[in-house]
Amino acid sequence: MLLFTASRALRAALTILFVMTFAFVVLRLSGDPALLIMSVDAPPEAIKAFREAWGLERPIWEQYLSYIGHAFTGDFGKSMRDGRPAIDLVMERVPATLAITLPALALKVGLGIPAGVYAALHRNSFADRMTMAVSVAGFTMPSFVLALLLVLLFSVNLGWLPASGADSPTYAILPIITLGASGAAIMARFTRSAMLEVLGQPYIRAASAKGVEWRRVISHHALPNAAIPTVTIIGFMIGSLVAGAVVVESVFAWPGIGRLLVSAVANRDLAVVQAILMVIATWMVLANFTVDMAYGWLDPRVRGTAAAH
Amino acid sequence: MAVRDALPAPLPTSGLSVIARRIARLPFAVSLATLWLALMVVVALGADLLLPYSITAFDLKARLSPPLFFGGTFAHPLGTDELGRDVLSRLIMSIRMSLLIALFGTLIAATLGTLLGILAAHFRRFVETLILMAIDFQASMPFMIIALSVLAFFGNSLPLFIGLMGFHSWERYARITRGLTLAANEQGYASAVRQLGAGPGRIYGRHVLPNIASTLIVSMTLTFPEIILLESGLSFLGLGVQPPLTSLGNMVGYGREYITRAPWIMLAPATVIVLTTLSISLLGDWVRDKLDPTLR
Amino acid sequence: MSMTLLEATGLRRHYQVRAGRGPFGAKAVLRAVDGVSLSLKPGRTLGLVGESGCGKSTTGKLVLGFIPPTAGTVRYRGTDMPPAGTPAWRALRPRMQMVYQDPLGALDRRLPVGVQIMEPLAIHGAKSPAEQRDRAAGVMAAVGLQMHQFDRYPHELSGGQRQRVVLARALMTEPDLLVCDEPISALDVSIQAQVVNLLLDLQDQMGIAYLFISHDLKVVRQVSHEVAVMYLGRIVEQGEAEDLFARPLHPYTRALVSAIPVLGPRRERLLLQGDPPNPVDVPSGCSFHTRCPFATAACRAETPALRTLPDGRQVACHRVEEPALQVAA
Amino acid sequence: MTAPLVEVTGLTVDFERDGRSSRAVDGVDLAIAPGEALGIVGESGSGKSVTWLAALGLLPARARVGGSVRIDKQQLIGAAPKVLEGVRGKRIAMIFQDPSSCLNPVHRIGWQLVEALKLHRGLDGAAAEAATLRLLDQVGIADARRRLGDFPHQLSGGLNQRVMIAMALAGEPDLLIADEPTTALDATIQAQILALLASIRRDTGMALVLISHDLGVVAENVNRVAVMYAGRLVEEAMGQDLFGAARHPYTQGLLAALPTLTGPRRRLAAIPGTVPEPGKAPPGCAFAPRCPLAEPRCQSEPPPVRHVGLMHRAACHLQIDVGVSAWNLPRAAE
Repeated sequence: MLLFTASRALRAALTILFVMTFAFVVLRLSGDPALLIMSVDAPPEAIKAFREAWGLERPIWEQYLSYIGHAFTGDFGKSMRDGRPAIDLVMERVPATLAITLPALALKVGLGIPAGVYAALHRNSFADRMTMAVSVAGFTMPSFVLALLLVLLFSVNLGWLPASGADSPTYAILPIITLGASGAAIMARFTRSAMLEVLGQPYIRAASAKGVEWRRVISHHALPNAAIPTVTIIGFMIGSLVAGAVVVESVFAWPGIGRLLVSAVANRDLAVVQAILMVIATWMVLANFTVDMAYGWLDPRVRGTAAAH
Repeated sequence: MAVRDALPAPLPTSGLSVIARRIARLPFAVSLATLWLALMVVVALGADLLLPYSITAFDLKARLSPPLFFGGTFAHPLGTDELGRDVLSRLIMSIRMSLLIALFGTLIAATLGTLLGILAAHFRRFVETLILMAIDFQASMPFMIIALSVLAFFGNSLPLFIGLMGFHSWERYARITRGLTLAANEQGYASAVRQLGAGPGRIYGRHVLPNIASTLIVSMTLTFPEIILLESGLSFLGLGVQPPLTSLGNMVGYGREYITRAPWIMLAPATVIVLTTLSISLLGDWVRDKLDPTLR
Repeated sequence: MSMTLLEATGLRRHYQVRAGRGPFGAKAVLRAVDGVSLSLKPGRTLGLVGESGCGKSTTGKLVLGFIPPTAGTVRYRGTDMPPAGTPAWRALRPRMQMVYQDPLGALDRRLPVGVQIMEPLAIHGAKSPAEQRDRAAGVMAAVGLQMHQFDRYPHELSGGQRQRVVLARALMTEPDLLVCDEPISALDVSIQAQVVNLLLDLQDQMGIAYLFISHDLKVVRQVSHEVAVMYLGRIVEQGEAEDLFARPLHPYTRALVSAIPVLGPRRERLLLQGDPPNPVDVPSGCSFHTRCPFATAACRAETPALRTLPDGRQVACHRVEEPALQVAA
Repeated sequence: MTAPLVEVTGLTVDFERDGRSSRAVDGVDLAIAPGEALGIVGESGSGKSVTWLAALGLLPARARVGGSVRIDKQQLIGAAPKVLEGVRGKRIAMIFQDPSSCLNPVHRIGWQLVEALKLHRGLDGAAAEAATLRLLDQVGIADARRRLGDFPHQLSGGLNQRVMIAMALAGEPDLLIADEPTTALDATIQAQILALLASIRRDTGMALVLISHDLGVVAENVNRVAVMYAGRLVEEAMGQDLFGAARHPYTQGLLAALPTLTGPRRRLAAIPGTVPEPGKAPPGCAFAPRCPLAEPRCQSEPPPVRHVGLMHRAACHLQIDVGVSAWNLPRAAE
């Protein structure tokens, strides 16, 4: 178990290093970082100072090491818009993003898993077909379209909920529903197929043959096995919470990381983009790490015990 | 030694009757999806012929005119926008643009991924480790974020944007191709042909690729709508296709400003996006069921 | 003619495996094949039997030069086997072919079987398409396929017919050697005899040598001139087929033979305890000592070599000549 | 013959797919006496496993089952789930071909055994653990206490099959159905498992149905043998009668096609043709297309099951005499 944990932790660290290297390489490929980050009309002495600070005159591998060093201390430079450290700008947006993505995650899991399990157990029934139809619709509907339809219905026509901003908790309702609905659809579809796969396994029939009643076969034999692949998709959803919020935050003018990223990309505020990239990568890696741990807990086969052949 | 085998009845040879029977057996939803996609392809191919107006032609007298049946006229069946540009014309050009990007994106992803997958399976060892690491990296970061950072660093241009879309989900093809090729190399038909003395060209070109093609095509029915969604999402945010060019996401993003006064500007392209991705998904699911009966 | 067709000497094939998972897992060596020597004369059949994981299939692939040996040599008609994939290796393929356990897997399901039967000639490009087709027709008749099956796809044929297709493909270049890896295990009982008879007929007509790999002792006895028994990567006993099964000497062979259920009167059974050891962790000394009812301290310490007894039988057992062992049998 | 423990009459199973149905089991009659060992022999698609899955209601919903299966007057076909759950494991236990995939991969061996004990004997806690250890001991698993904490993937196929057998014994069933219990195992392990089954039967007096494609396995382990082909019972007799004096051309063909381990080698008599696909059996005798003696009526009329000797039944239009093989007659020479 210790080895398993250690190997996963190493993999997590490697991924983060990979992302940093990605950012480094892409930045170098795209031109003079000083000019890109400082913007062309920055005063020459500021550019010179920047070059010295980042060691742009030094050999490339030294630059790389220094870049990694800076990145580890959270120093990605200053935002070119208001001159504040990029990482601060990003961190202060985190709570807002979590405020909509965490409830949305609860919605995805709380709605998607029961729907998927129910559909699998009542395969080819009306309820199953409806669940799958809704799930296909949820999968193929882009979030901005869903968001705008919700705005059209609840804000423009009915006037029940505010369309954009973040002045009170009611502003969070539409973003949460938008994020949760499509995720729940994917979750339901995935859970259903995981469950169907498990129900076709020989050990399910063997459990029935043993005399275990059907409800218990489902709860004690099928569900624990179906949970294993389902955890992967939950982990991926946790990991991509921020990514999923990019569009939705923009539609609803919600002041989270996603909206910050969009404006940073539009303005080519590279320091902020890099900081966000690292924050998201770290988050993603932590999520994957947690999933791997959950996997080890749920599935004895990956625990890495020396197996008899 | 005489072997008396029960001979199965010969299959009907008339291609036309086979096709006719296949169509008759299509589920209703799949037929509708096929019709819609056919329409989209016709629109994309014949956009120049179908276009009623230039997409930049202003008709300032008819600004924000509603669609037909909602008080509009035949002059602008889907209404006009704030500047009096014909929504139908813009929609036709957007369909062409979005389908074009999705098509090239899918082809790039499939080609790149398949090639890398075969390389990994053929050379094993170092090459394989490297490709697997790249697959892991790609799969561990949401592509939306990768795409946004690349756009931030490099700025935007249409060829770059299409190339970027091609990087979406290449790892899916690499993974599938590597897995299937390895299986075929381990104990399957590819190993048998290799034992006959065939070189790599024959093994991969004549045997492996035709065998995995159906799986790859099914994967393309997943990638295609995903790229449409990704492209339209980025364009919606103003980070994808740039004016004066227009795409479906672009139109929705623009129409969003007029959601209270002229919702049709946004609803027309939104409907096209949803119907198209839905149709491809339905068709893809159906094809997958047909190709692999064990999935049912 | 007693010239040796195929001679393998001291073949070893080791794999690096991880005992644990992840990059920190301890490395271990899996000895799939660990010092196998065998030789085969033209037109003869050597049967290779053993339980799963004993290395018999790996031996088959080594003999064909399909995978490189960790140590040891394979000589075909007196010359060394070239490395797999090289032009010299490919040029040798028409001489030696393989028949697989799963004929459906060994055939390309997207090509008509006729095209696949002709493929060896297409690869080694000697004949015109018309000549290829003529040759295919001849070979198909020889294996009991009819010409109307030429344009069929593998999935349209039955298991037995598919195995005939695989055989036909292998015979196109008139090879001297066929390695048959469990060729009938996947077939229904009533079909197995068809294929066994066909293999015997083909050998009579064409003088092909077979390396016949199977876990089914009865079938191996039926087709083989000589039989080698493998356990954990080594040959533990080898001898003339009928004699070996009538009078097995090595304790493992005796247990294996006695474990086979037969229709006739029940025989005394030598029941082994436990499972075969993990090939990653082969016991010291005689690798069979952990399950051998006759093992002594010497067996645990020293690996017995494969010795030839006066009657020609080869056995790798320290105690095989002791009267005590004979009595216990 | 004593009153049967289990009686199967006119059992039929049809699988529906895409609106078409194909018959997998076609009117099987069988009876098993208490404590008896019955072997069922057949090739793939003969319906030998489906028969017993149908009896216990373990087939998927798209299977339609007809006829009757009774255990001590209790009808199982169409019975309520509660009734079936009371029979499964308690009266009739079943073990399968691939033991490693029949044990739940996420639960420990001990947990799975305790589940069965709790279900059938109401045992809990320390009593359950003690009973578990006894069961593992009974099936010859050394070091039982340590094995309780193992997961199925940590055990070999042979050990897993022993665990499956222990689990089947938890309910002290009257009948154990062993569906190809050793097919996935090596020869020496197969011998161990078969010896174990024999000793358990000696100790408990439990009846056994041994399903196998291997005539040798069946010959050595049961009293009575039934041969199935394409969903129908073609011959049934005491072991020595069946292997010594088979009366159905199919059984005779199977025996003649089998190589031996002793005696002189002879050319095998091969049955021509192939096994019909499920649902594609011909209207008459399913074996007619491959039978050397087939007559016109064999192609059109299904043969009745007739008594041809003491406790010996065969389904053949031609009443072949004792000692005559369909495969040695001049007509069979091709």
